[in-house]
Amino acid sequence: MIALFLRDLKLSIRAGGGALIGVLFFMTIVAVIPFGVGPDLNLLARIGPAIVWIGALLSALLGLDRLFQAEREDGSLDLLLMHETPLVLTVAVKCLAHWVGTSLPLVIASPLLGLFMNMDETAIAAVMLTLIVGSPAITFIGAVGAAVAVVLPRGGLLVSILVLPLTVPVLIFGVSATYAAVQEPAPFMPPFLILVAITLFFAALGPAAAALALRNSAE
Amino acid sequence: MIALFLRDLKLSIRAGGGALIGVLFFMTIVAVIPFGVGPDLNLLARIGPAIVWIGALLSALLGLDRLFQAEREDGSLDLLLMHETPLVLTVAVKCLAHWVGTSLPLVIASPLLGLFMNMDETAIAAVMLTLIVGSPAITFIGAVGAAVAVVLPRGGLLVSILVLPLTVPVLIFGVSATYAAVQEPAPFMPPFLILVAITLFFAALGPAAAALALRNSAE
Amino acid sequence: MSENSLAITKFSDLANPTRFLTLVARLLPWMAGTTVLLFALGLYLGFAAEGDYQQGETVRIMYVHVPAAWLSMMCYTVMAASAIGTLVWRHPLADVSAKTAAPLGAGFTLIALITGSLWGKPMWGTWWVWDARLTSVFVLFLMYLGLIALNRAMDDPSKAARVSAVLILVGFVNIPIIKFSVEWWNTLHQPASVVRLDGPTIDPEFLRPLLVMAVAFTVLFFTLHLAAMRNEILRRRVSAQRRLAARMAAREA
Amino acid sequence: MLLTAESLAARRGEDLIFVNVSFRLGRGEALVLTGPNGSGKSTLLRVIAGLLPAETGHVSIAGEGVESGSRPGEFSHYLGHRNAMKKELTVGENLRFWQVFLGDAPGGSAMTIEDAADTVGLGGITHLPFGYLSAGQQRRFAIAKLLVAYRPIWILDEPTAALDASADRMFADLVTRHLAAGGIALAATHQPLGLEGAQQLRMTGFAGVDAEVWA
Amino acid sequence: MLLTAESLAARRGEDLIFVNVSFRLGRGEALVLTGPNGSGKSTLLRVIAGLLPAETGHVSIAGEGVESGSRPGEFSHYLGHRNAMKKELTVGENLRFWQVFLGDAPGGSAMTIEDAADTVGLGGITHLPFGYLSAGQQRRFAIAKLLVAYRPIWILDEPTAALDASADRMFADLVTRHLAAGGIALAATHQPLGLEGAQQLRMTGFAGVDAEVWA
Amino acid sequence: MSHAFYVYASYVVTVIIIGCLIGWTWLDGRARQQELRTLEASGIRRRSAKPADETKS
Ligand code: HEM
Ligand SMILES: Nc1ncnc2c1ncn2[C@@H]1O[C@H](COP(=O)(O)OP(=O)(O)OP(=O)(O)O)[C@@H](O)[C@H]1O
Ligand SMILES: Nc1ncnc2c1ncn2[C@@H]1O[C@H](COP(=O)(O)OP(=O)(O)OP(=O)(O)O)[C@@H](O)[C@H]1O
Ligand SMILES: [Mg+2]
Ligand SMILES: [Mg+2]
Repeated sequence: MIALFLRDLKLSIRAGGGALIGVLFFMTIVAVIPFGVGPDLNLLARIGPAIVWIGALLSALLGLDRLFQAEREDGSLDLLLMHETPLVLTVAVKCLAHWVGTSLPLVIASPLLGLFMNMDETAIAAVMLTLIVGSPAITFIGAVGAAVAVVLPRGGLLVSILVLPLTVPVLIFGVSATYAAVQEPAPFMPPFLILVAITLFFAALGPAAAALALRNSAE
Repeated sequence: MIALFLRDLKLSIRAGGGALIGVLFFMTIVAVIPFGVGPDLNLLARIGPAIVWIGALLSALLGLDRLFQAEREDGSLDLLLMHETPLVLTVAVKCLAHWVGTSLPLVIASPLLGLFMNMDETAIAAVMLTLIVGSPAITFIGAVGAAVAVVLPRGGLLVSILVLPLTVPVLIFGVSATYAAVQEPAPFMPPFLILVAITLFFAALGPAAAALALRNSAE
Repeated sequence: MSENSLAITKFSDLANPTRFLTLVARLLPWMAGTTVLLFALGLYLGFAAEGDYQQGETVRIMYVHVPAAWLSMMCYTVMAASAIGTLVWRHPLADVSAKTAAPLGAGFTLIALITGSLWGKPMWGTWWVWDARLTSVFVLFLMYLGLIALNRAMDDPSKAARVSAVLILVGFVNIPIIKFSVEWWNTLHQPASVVRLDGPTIDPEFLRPLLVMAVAFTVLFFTLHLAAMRNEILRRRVSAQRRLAARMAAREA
Repeated sequence: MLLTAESLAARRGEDLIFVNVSFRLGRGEALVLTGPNGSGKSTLLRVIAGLLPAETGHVSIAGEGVESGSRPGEFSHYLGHRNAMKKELTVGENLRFWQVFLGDAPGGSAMTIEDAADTVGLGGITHLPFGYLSAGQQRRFAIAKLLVAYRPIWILDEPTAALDASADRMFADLVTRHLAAGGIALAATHQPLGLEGAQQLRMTGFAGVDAEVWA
Repeated sequence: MLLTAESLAARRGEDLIFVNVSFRLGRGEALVLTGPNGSGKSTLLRVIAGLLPAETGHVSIAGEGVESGSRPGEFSHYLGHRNAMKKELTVGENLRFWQVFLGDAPGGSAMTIEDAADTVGLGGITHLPFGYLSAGQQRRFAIAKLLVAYRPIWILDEPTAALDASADRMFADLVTRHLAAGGIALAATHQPLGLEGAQQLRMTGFAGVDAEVWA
Repeated sequence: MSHAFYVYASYVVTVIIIGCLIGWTWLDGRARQQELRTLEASGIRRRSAKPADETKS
């Protein structure tokens, strides 16, 4: 399993450039939004957490749809399916490697973007914390889409469409926990705990559903 | 050439379901945003153009990197390279097909999204106009990256570094032309003309550079 | 040879579309009749009743809006149940049921969305707000369309059914979000007043036509669903026979 | 070790590709599948590997070290049309990954990566990226993959495609040694593999349209 | 039609794979490349097709209807290890695309798609998606691609991989007919193709490190 | 605009959408039955009505 993790990580660093694409895309988004909002720094600070979260969500989508498709094209998927470790575990490990390869860099880059967006320290810390807790959920949900994409000749957009609606709860609670940390009356813990719960829920459901889809995609 | 155009179009439609998919994808992104930034209609109207442009960028990026790689993997690229039509033309046609298959539906759907984002008529018209003029530039830039990706078996990093920064000007002038159309003092024409110039520039440079990269990708 | 037909006989005992078709042929006219009667009754009750003092005439939108909204969720539930049938029992009729419910669900969701907007304009002063209930219904609509697109993108029907079943089940998380969004978030939208634990809080004058319309919509849904399932079965039968014919021709040649 | 298939049938799309295929393979026995293109050789191998569901019938495995009810796939190597190696990684990285990931099945032990590369006749080039090799060299390393993790059952789909004559002999040797050590091999092929005493199964293809459900 | 190669050399990475390869092929002549895995057969074919730059030497083509200075690639079909067909499209769509895109070279005319499919023995299944075919069926349709657009030169890299015995014969027939009609064929192969009177070229591989520049 | 407008608009929309659903289902059903009839007329019969041997190679 560790071997699989390391291989996937190596591949994403060497070939896909997952990390850098994500961060650059993220930066592009953050660079463009101020044009819409105008030079109003306060407003920027206010929508900052939301923008960072949305950016993280969208850039996680970029390489996710080929998580299993690349494996199928070179025949590796067959061997992964035949192996005795439960498929759920294999999928979970692949998700983890993908997360480390693409989402973690985003989390690490987020303080920088927070600065760009004129957010204060609490907000930055809160965004980082919620991202680190919430972004795995996005990967796990995306894995289901990626598994479905294996049967589709070309995944791409269709997968994103199927996946995005499911990520809405993650986004809602991630953003609202961040705002709760900044704005006084609202308590931080309830939405944050819900976020944790969502991540745990999808950590269980996502790989299981993806494994189910992969098993049924036999051809 | 028309055959190539039709084939590529058919492929992009067959795989995901076609124009509908682009629209759906876009709607999904737009539907996700309010969950992040909150239901403030004024704010939405203000960031609307930026969001629509980012959506266009994202959808162009999803799938563009495999423009030539898919051709190489099944061996079609060899035959395209051997054919007597100038390679630049072949590349341009493939770009066009990609644009028609993925970006055009977005352009067509953008008024609908403008309505969702509570934008007014001028803004909607301006977004549509800038998108139709500017989005081909993204495709052409992406084509260079896609061609480079074919050359380097492990060249993903380079592609992202190359492509995303180049798209930033397109995005910035596209968005600022839209805002100029809405907000009174700023004139619409200057940024719009720059956008046109950028697109023309990349329409010439992109296919040529991509063809050059492909010729040197021989292996 | 005999093993072949033996195996298949066992299979067809499990799921017998032929028997299903006869059943549908018997049921459909009755259900269609019931639908028409219920709609007549519901519309009569609805338009005979007084207008709401607060909402004025527009309360009549409720008689289509609320049943359609309920059905949009119920249809998804039907699909989720069929998805379980597909994955657990590999029942071919479950495949057909899930596939044919999606367009119907999309239709009812669209009705809920449009009538909701039409109600929102006079009541809230805007066609659309991005509050939790409205957006989650919109997301439901997108999911229906996505599932339809997914089904169209694959041409092996049984594989398509199994894969979309997985997605249907995962997407089921959206249903509780729609149902409870008004309670979890402060929204413009009305909280539940009919389907709630402590009994309906709505005026019986409005409740009666509403319930009749709800039943009418439900029967309409099942009528359409059965008919669509029949069509899908026929479609598959046609394609199976075409294939067989093509193979036979190839064999003789 | 005993691999048993009982009245297997499999479907591709709506067509039944074969019905009522049964066989038993014990230690040291091999089964060679032949038949024209599209007759269902690959399909049968994938059903045995557990990669395609059987329409009817089932495959089972028994022997020491095998819990009853195990999937045969867990004790098998599958060498398909595609090589299951990543172009971006070097040959060494690819082989090492599969060695660690697959691990040895009980009852045998595997070669080191260098030995396996030597065995397939390509000793010194494990440092090259897999994508830089010729078709035959790639296939040879895919065969080396069979050697770096022990599996009693080898499921081989046109293993000698793209191999030259000397590699063909090398491969026949490998399979013979695997059988002599008590292994089992199943191979689909269009060229004689040079295995003596192997059972033969000739596939014919298309056993009927599975239309009964809808008819 | 005359295809001439003069003292070709080609490089892969830093290695010179072959040096000083020359040949002339006129109407109706064929060249068969043999040699062990990795000896440079595919490399030579790709150089001739113009897909790899030659290190030294060059390939030229002459004949009626050929402007001087034309690239030989424009008058050639190249059948590589990969089939150049899209899995997502049906066989018919794939073939039609190549037929229209490639067009006929001057001096010959091609078959219709149905005829080509019949010729490779798979008449009735052009409506299936290419990805649904077995390995050999896919290869057969890749061969049918050679028939739907006329090209005087055929460059074939292990054309009979995955083909069954009857398809092998069918293919040998096709090439013979192509040669009889004045075509030229170059093929790299590990199995005898059954072409009579073809020139043979045995590749040996690795002709030295191309260190000249740095030495 | 009068409230009646919104009420009637929503009923009209509902009728249109439901009409489309019903119409599509009905037309689809007729087309399928037609297809089946042509198939049967052209001599292709249900497999269950056939001696099973014919389908085996
Ligand atoms: C596009 C906009 C709208 C959408 C998507 C929408 C959606 C829904 C949904 C999904 C339900 C079912 C809720 C449940 O069973 O708990 C519902 C019920 C209801 N809606 Fe809407 N709605 C919209 C606009 C409106 C407007 C503008 C009004 C009136 C001011 C309204 C009034 C109601 C009422 C009274 C109910 C019944 C609640 C109950 O008794 O349970 N809706 N709507
Ligand atoms: N893309 C590549 N990049 C670098 N080196 C390569 C590449 N492809 C092949 N080579 C090397 O070039 C040499 C010749 O390869 P080539 O593919 O021409 O051999 P071949 O004779 O076709 O062998 P086979 O019979 O296995 O197909 C091999 O040693 C191989 O390692
Ligand atoms: N993915 C698929 N989806 C649908 N049908 C398929 C698929 N793969 C193969 N088939 C069909 O199943 C049949 C058997 O294919 P299979 O690959 O088992 O043949 P094979 O004996 O291995 O042939 P070959 O010698 O060409 O490799 C063929 O008729 C083919 O059209
Ligand atoms: Mg095969
Ligand atoms: Mg070769």
